[in-house]
Amino acid sequence: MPAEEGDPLVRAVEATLFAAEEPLTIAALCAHLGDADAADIRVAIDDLVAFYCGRGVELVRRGAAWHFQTAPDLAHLLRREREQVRRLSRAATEVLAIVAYHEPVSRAEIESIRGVQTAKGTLDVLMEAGWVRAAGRRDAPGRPVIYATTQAFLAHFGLESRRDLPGIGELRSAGLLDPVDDAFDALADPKQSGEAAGPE
Amino acid sequence: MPAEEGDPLVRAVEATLFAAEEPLTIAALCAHLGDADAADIRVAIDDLVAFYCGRGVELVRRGAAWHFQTAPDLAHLLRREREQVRRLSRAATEVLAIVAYHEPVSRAEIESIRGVQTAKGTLDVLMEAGWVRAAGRRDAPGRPVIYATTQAFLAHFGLESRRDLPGIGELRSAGLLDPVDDAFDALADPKQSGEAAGPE
Amino acid sequence: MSGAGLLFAEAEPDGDRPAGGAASLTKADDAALYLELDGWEGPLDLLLDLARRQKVDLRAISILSLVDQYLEYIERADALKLELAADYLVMAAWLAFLKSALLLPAEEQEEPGAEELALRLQLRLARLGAMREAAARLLARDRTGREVFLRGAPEGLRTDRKVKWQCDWFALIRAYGQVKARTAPAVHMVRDRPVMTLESALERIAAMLGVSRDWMRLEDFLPGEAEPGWSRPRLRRSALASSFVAALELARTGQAELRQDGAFQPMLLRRTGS
Repeated sequence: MPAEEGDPLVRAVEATLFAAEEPLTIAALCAHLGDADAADIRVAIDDLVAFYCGRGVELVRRGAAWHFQTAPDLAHLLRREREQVRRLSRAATEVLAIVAYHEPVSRAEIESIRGVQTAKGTLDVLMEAGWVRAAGRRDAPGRPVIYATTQAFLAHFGLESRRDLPGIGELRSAGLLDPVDDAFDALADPKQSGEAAGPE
Repeated sequence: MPAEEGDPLVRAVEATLFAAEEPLTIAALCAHLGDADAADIRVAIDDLVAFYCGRGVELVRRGAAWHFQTAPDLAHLLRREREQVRRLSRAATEVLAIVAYHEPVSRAEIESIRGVQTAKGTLDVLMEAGWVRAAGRRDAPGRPVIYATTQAFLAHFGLESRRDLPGIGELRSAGLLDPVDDAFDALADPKQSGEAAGPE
Repeated sequence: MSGAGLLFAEAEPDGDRPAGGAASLTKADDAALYLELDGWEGPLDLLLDLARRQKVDLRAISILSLVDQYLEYIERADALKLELAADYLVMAAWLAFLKSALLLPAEEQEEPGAEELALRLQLRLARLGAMREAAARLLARDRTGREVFLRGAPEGLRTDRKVKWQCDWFALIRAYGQVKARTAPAVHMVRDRPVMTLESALERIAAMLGVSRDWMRLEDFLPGEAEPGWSRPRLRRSALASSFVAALELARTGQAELRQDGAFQPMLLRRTGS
C-alpha cells in the first residue's frame, strides 16, 4: 500500500502529469496547479519518481520537463503492432547527430563535417519532427542561422539532458567535437595533444 | 514502497493499459500479452486497482474493459478556469435594464422598448453572466420566449428585490430621463448644465 | 587492377550499414559498381568506408593506401564510361596530388606540407566517423513510440477562459434612463426650434419704422445680442432672414423703401414718407 496515499499535492501532480498531452515543466505544473510552490512540486515529483521506479510505468525527466512513459524493458510487449516512428534517412540521422553533439551549429559547419552539401529538406524533416529548431544567428560574417535540438528531441530519445548523449563525454575529451583546424593546432602543439580514445 | 514491484505480469498489464488508446478487456490484454492466462491477468488487475486506489490516477472498469483515468475528485485539475473580467457593453446593459424593469419580457418587446434590434448574442451574454434567464413562453401568437432576471442579478446589484429599482419619477429627478440630446447640449454649454449627478 | 581486386576481396558484408552501402561491393558486378556511388553521401563518405575496411583505428590509418583505394575505385567506375559525380572526380584529383606530394621527400614539398594535408584528411574522417557512430547509438536508444510509450489516451489539460461580466447599479439604471429618454413620445423629441417667425419680424420692423425717416441698416432692426435669449447665433440668423423677407414685404406693400449701394453692401431701409 502506498504510504503517501493522502498527500494532496502528490496526487495533484500525479494526476496532472498523467493527463497531460506533453511533458510538463515545473513552471507549467505550478501554473496549472494554481497556488502551488515550485519547491513543493519538486518534492512531489521526487516522491513520484521514487514511487514509480521499477513499475511498468515510470516518471522521467526530459530536459526541463517531466512525463510518464512505459518502462523501456517492456518494449518487446508493446512494440508489436505499433511502429509510430518514422524512419529517418541516413543523411537525416547524421545531421541530427551533428546538431545534437555540436549545438548550436550552422549549416556550413554541418556540411564541413559531412563533406557534402546538406539538402534543405534534410533540416526541414528534422524541424518538422520537432527535434531541431533554428536557434538564432551566429555572430559571424554572413550571420548564418544556427540550429539546436529541442525538448522534444530529448523526450523522443529518452535523454534527461544533452549530457546524456551517448559517448558525448569521450568524444569531447578526444577532441572529436572540435573543428579540424583546432584539432590540427592541438596536434601541432604537442603540449595540448592529450591522448584521445578514438571511436570504435 | 510497492510490494509487487517485481511482478512481471503486473508491470506488463500496467504498461499496456497505460499505453492503450482505449479501454482494454481482459481478453484483449490476454491477446496482447501473448501467452498470459486470463485468470492471472485478472489477479494482476485486482493488484493494480488496489495499488492505485487513493492515488491521483485510478484503474477503473468501464463495462468489460479497464482503463486508467484521473481520480474523479481531481477532475477539476484537468479543466482549469481562468476568469477574465469584462465590462458589459452598453447594448447589453440596456437590455438587462429593460428585462429588469419590464420582466417577464420577450425579445420583440425588448426591441420595441429599445427602438433598436437586439442581437441574439446580447441576451446570450446576459444569460452567461447568470443575470437573465428564459422564463417560459408568452401565451401569444408565436409563443415567444420571455425573459426575467435571476436571483444572481439581485445579488450582484445589491437589490433585495426588483422593487428596489428606482421608479420613473426618481429617474427623472436624477436627470436620467433627460433626452440624450439635452444631456449632450448640457455638456457642450456649461451654463445650462444642471449637473446630472446620479444617485450613488 | 590488382588493387581493386584486393579491395573487393577484403570487403565483407557489414551488418550495421544499410543495404546499398559497401556490402554489395562484394558482387563483382561492374554495372552495380557505379550505381553504388549513390549509396555514399559524397567522397568523404566513400573514403570513410574505405578507411574502415583497413580495420584499424582511424588515427593509425595509412592515408597513402586509402588514396590508392579511392583512386582505384574511381578509375574502375570511370573505366565503365559512366558519368561520375563531379565531387568524386574533384576529390580524386586532389588525392592524386596528395599522393604525389606524400611520395616526395619532405624538403621538396610546398606549403602546406603533404603530411599536414594528410593529417587534416584523417581528422576529418575521424570526425565524420564519430558522428556516424553517434547517430547509430542515438537511434539505438529507447525511443518514444518504439520502445517506450506515452499514455495512449491522455485526458489532456484544458484552461477554459471564463468571462466574469461587470456592470454596476448606476450603469444599469442610467442605461434604462437612456432607453426611456431615447424612445420617449415624439413631443419630447421635437423641440421648439429657435426661430423668429415672419409675423413677428413684420410686426417688429413696422413698429420700429414708425420712429424715424432715416435710412437704417436691416441689422439694426434685429433684437440686440444683449437681449435675453437672443445671443444664440442660430436664432440671430433666423431673425436676419425673417427680417429681410419682412422688409421685402413692407416694400411691396409700399410701407417702406429698400436700398443697397452694391453687392454685399449694407441693406438700408426707411419708412416711405411724404
